[in-house]
Amino acid sequence: MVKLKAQVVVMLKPVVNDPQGLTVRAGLHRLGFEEVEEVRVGKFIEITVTAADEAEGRRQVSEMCRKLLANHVIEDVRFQVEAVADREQAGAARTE
Amino acid sequence: MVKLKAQVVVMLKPVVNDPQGLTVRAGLHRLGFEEVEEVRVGKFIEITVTAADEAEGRRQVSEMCRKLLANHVIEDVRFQVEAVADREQAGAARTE
Amino acid sequence: MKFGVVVFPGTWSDRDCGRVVTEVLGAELEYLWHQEKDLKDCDCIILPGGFSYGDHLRCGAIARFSPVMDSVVRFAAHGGLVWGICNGFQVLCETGLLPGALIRNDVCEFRCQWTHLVVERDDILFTSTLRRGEVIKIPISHGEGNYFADAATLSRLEQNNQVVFRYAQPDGHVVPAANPNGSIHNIAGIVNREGNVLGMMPHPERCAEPELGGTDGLRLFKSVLEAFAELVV
Amino acid sequence: MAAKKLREVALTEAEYQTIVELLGRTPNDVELGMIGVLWSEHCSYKTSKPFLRRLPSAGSRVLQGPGENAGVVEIGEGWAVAFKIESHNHPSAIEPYEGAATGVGGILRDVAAMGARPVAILDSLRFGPLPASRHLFEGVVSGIGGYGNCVGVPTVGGEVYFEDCYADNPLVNAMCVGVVRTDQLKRARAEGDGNLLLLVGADTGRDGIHGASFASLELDDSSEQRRPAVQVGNPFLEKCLIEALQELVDHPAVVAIQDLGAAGLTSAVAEAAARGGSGALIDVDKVPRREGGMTPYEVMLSESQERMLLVVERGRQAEVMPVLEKWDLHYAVIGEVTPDGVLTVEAGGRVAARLPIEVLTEKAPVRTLRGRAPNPTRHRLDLDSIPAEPESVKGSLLRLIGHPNLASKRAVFRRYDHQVGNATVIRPGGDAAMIRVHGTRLGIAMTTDCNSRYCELDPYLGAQIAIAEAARNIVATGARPLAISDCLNFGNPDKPEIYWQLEEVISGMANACRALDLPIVSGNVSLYNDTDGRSIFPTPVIGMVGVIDDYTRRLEAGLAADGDFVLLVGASGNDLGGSRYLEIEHGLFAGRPPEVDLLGERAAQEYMLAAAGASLLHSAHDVGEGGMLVALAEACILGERGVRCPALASMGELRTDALYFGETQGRFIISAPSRSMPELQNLARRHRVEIQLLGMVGGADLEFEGDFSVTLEEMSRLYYGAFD
Ligand SMILES: Nc1ncnc2c1ncn2[C@@H]1O[C@H](COP(=O)(O)OP(=O)(O)O)[C@@H](O)[C@H]1O
Ligand SMILES: [Mg+2]
Repeated sequence: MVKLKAQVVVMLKPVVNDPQGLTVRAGLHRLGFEEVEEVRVGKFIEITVTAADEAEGRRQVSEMCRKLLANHVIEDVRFQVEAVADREQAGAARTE
Repeated sequence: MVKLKAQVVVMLKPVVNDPQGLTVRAGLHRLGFEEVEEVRVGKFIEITVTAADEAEGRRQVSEMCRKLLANHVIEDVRFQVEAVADREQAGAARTE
Repeated sequence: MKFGVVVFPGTWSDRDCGRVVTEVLGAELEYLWHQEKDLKDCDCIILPGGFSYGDHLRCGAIARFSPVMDSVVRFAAHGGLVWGICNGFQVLCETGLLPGALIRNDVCEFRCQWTHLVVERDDILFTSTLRRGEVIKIPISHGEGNYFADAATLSRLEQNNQVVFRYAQPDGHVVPAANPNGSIHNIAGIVNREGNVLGMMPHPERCAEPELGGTDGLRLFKSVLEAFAELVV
Repeated sequence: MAAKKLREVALTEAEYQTIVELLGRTPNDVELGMIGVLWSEHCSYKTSKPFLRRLPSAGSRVLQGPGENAGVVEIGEGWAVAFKIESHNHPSAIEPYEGAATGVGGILRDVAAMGARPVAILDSLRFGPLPASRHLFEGVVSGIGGYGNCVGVPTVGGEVYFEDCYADNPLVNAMCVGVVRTDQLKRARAEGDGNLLLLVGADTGRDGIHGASFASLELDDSSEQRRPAVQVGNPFLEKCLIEALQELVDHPAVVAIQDLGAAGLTSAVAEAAARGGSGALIDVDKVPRREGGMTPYEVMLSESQERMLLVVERGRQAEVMPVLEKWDLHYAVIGEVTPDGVLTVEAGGRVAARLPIEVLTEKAPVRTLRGRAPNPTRHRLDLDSIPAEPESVKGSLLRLIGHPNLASKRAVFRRYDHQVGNATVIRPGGDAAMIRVHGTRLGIAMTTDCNSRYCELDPYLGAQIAIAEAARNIVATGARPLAISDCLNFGNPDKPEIYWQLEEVISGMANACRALDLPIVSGNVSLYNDTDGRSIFPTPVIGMVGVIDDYTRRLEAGLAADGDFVLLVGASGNDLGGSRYLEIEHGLFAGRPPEVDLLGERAAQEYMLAAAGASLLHSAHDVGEGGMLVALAEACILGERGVRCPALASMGELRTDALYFGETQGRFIISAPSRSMPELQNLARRHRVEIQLLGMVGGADLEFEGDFSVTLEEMSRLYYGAFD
C-alpha cells in the first residue's frame, strides 16, 4: 500500500460564465492592477488516500472526479498524484 | 511586454478547520472511497496579465496575493507564473 | 446623534438597519455609498449585512477596498463608533479593525435561525443598556459566520475581555450544542480593545419589533442612542 | 430541409413548410434558429395554449393578467402585488445547483420587469425518494438558497415532496412575489418609433443556446451533447440590476422593461415589439460579448442570465445611464423600435435576419392532439379489505409526522434567508407565509401547493384540490385569497394519457377558480418531464397570494394559549383514497381522492375569514395530508403546547382510521378562547359549517383520553428530525 496525495483542480469550462472571476478581476482593477486581462476562479482539492499502488490511486482519484468532485456539464477537472513521502520536494510551485 | 498566466493556489492554513474538506471527505466515504484520509478544499485562481517581463509579472502577482487574493490570517498562498505562449505544453497535470 | 449605514454593491440589510433607525428608534440616518469618502458627520457607522460584491473570493474581501472604508478606518482610529453586522463583521476582520476571520459554517450550510446570546460586556456603548450575563434572542443568517482566530489572538481576546456575545442556550449556558456555526469559543461578536468597534454575526436589526419575533436587537440600537445622549450632556 | 438541422432547432418538417409559406421564401439559418426557439413548446405553449384559454383570468382586482412578464393584482392603499411562478426542471436535473439558482434568478427578473420590488421567493420542489436523490436535493436546495440569499430577497415558503416518479425528472418551480405602487407599474411594450433598445447587465456569452428548445424535449442520452445549455448564475449582478431598476421605475424616459429569459434577445425583443404593435432593429455588433467570435445566431439565441432590455425614449438615454453606472452595470444601445412590425437583425452592416414579428409570436403553430383516459381500474381501492382500526393510532401518527413528505421542512428553509427585508411576519413552517408592506398594515399571504398523487389518481379532482388547498393555506392566516399563478408540470403530451391529464387538470382548475372566484394571472407550462418513457405525475403547482388589511390580526398555525378550546372546522368522511395513511401504513397508492365540494369549501373559508376578522381565533391550521390528527399534532408542535381531548366517539359510518387520518377537504384546526365560543357557533350556523370541539390546549402531551397520549418532545424529535 502507498499513501498518495492528489491535487485536483476544478475549473469552470472556458465557455461557462464565471461571475466570481469577473468580480475578482474588477477588484484587482480597482486596486490598480489594470494589466489583468482575465481571472477565473476554481477549486483546488487536496486528497490524501491510500491505494495498492500509484496506478490504482490514480484510477480512484479519476473516479472521484467523475462521481463527485466536478460536474462535467459545466466544469473541467485535472489532477496529479504523488507519493506522500516526496511531497515536500515535488511541485515546482513557490510558496509565498 | 509579455503575456503571462499565473496559477494561484489558496489553501486554508493547516491549523484552520476546513469544514468544506470534511464535507467532501464524508461524501467520498459515502460513495465508497473509504481509503480517503484527508481532504482539504482551497481555491485555484488563474490570472492572465501583461507585464514588462516575467520577473515583473511575478512581482505583481505576489502583490495581488498579498493584498487581495488571500487572507493571511487563515490562508496560505502559492503561485506559479508562465508565459502564455507555452501554456499548452506547460504543467504536468493530466486533463481528464 | 446620527447613524450612518454603509451601502456596498450587494449589501442587503442596509434598508432594514435604516428602517429600524428611523422608524423604530426615531433617530437620524444617512446612507453612505461605498464610493464616497464623506461620512456626513455620522456618529455611529453601521456596516450592514449582505453579500458585498457577491461575497466573491472571500466575504468582505473586496468591499474593504472601497473609498468609504478608508474613512471608516480613520474614523475608528479617532474613537468613532463602528458597528459591523454579519457581512459588516466580515469586512471589519478583512480590514484588520478586528482580529481573526470568519470562515464557512462547520455544517457547510447557510443558517437562518434564531439564536440565544449571552452578553459578556455591558461597559461598552453598544451594550450600555444590557447587563452582563443576560441572554438575548436574536436571529442569524449566514453561511460563513464561523469565527476563527489563532491561539495567540484568541487568548489575547479572552484576556482583554473582547468577546461581547457568545452563542448560548436559553439559560445562558455556553455549550457546543448552542453553537450554530462552529465558531471558536462560541464567539458571536467581538469588540476591539478600545471598545469602539463591534463586530457581530447575528442581526439585531431583525429583532427590533415584536411583529418580527422579538425586540432584543432594538436594545442594542437604544444603547448606542442613550449612551450618546449621556455623552452629549 | 436537412432533418438534422431541423432537429437542432426542434422544428418538424411540417413546421418548416409553414415557415416557408409564411415568409414566402426559405429562411436562412439565423432566422430558422430564431423561429425554432420561439416556436418551441417552452416559448410558444403550442400544445397547452388551447387549454389555457379556458382558465379565468379576469377579476376586479386584476391589473395585469397573463401575457406580461408577471401578473399583477391590486391590494389597496395604492399598492399592487406582481407575481409569477416558473419551472426550471430540466436544467436542475442536469446541474442541480446552477439549474435551481438560475431558476430563481429568472423569476426575480420577471417580477422586477413589472417595476415591482421582489419581496419574496417560494420554491416548490419534487425529487425521487431519499437517499438515492440526495445529490439532486442537496444541489437544488443549495442553489435556491445560494441565489436568493445573495440577492437579499427572502425565501419564505414552498414545498418539498419525494416520490418515485420524480427520480429522473425532479421538479424545481420557483415563484417570486413583488410589490409595486399601482402608478409605477411597468409593462414590456416596445413603443414609440425610434426609441432606443438598451441592453443592460451581463455580457452575452454562448450560454444555453437552445435552452428553450432543450426544455421542450425528453431527456435522453443525447442530452449530453446539449449540456452547455446549463448556465452559471450571478446573483450579485442580479442584485445590482434590481436596485438600478428600482431607481429607474418612475423615470419618465424609461418606456418599458423586459427581462431576457428563455430564447434570449430573440424572445425579449419579439415579445416586447408584439405587445407594442411595433417592430425592432437590432445590431448584434453592439451587443457586449463575453467571448470573441460569436455569430449573430449565437448572440440572438444566447440565454446568458442577468440581462434586461430597457426601452428608453430617444434622446434621453443620458438621463438613465448614471444610474446604470452607479451600479457598475454594463449597457449598450443595441437597436431601436421601428414602425414596420418586423424584427430586423443586422451584423457587420448586413441584414442577418428579417422576420415579421407575428411570425415569431402569434403565428406560432398550435397543436391539438388526442387524449385518452387511462384504464380506470388501475388504482382501484377496496377499503373493506383494510381494517378500519389502526393497530396503534399513536404509532401511525409518529410514522406519518416523521415521514419526509409530511415532516417539517425546516432542514430546507433554515438554509434560506427568510427574514431579510424585515417584512416576514409569518415565517415558513406553518401554512402560508406572510409579508407585510412597509408603511402600511397590509399583509400579503402566499403559498404554493399541489398534491400530485391526487392528480395522478384523478387529474380533474386533483387539480381542484390543489386550488382549494392553496386557498385554505391562505385563509388559515386570516388573509383573503386573491389570485393564482400556476406552473403546469407534465410528461410528454404526445402520449394520449398525458394529453388527457393536461385537459382534465385544466378543466378542474378552471372549475375551482370559478367556484372560489380566483383569477389566474400568470403561469408557466413545463412538458416532456419524462425519462425513458416514464412520466411524472401530473403536477399543477398552484402559487397563490392573498391579502389581509391589517397584518397584526394574522393567524398562525401553532396553538397559542393554554386553556383555549381546540376545534375541527368542517365535516369528516371516509376519505382515505390517495391518502398518506394508506401509503405509509399500508403501502397503498390507490383509490379516488377526496371529493371536493366547492360550495362547502367556500363556506368553510368564508367562515374562517369571518371568525378571523372578528378576532375570535388564536390560531388556525388547515387540514391536509395526514388528516386531522397530523394537523392537530402540527398545531401542538408549532405552538409548543399540548392538547387534551376526550376520547372521540365513533360516529356512524366514519371509520376510525378515516376519523384520524382521512383527508376530507374543507377542514381546519382552530383554537379560540372560551369567550369566542358562542359567536363561533353562531357563525357556523350562519355559514352552514360544521364545527366540532376536540379538546383544550395545555400540558406537554397530545392526548385522547383513554385512547393514547404522545409527548410533544417525541413528536418534535420525529417531525424535525426526518432529514438528519
Ligand atoms: N422548499 C421550501 N422552502 C420554503 N419553505 C418551505 C419549503 N417546503 C415547505 N416549506 C414550508 O413548510 C410549511 C409546510 O409546508 P407544506 O407541508 O407544503 O404545508 P401544507 O401541507 O400546509 O401546504 C409551509 O410554511 C411551507 O411554506
Ligand atoms: Mg403547502
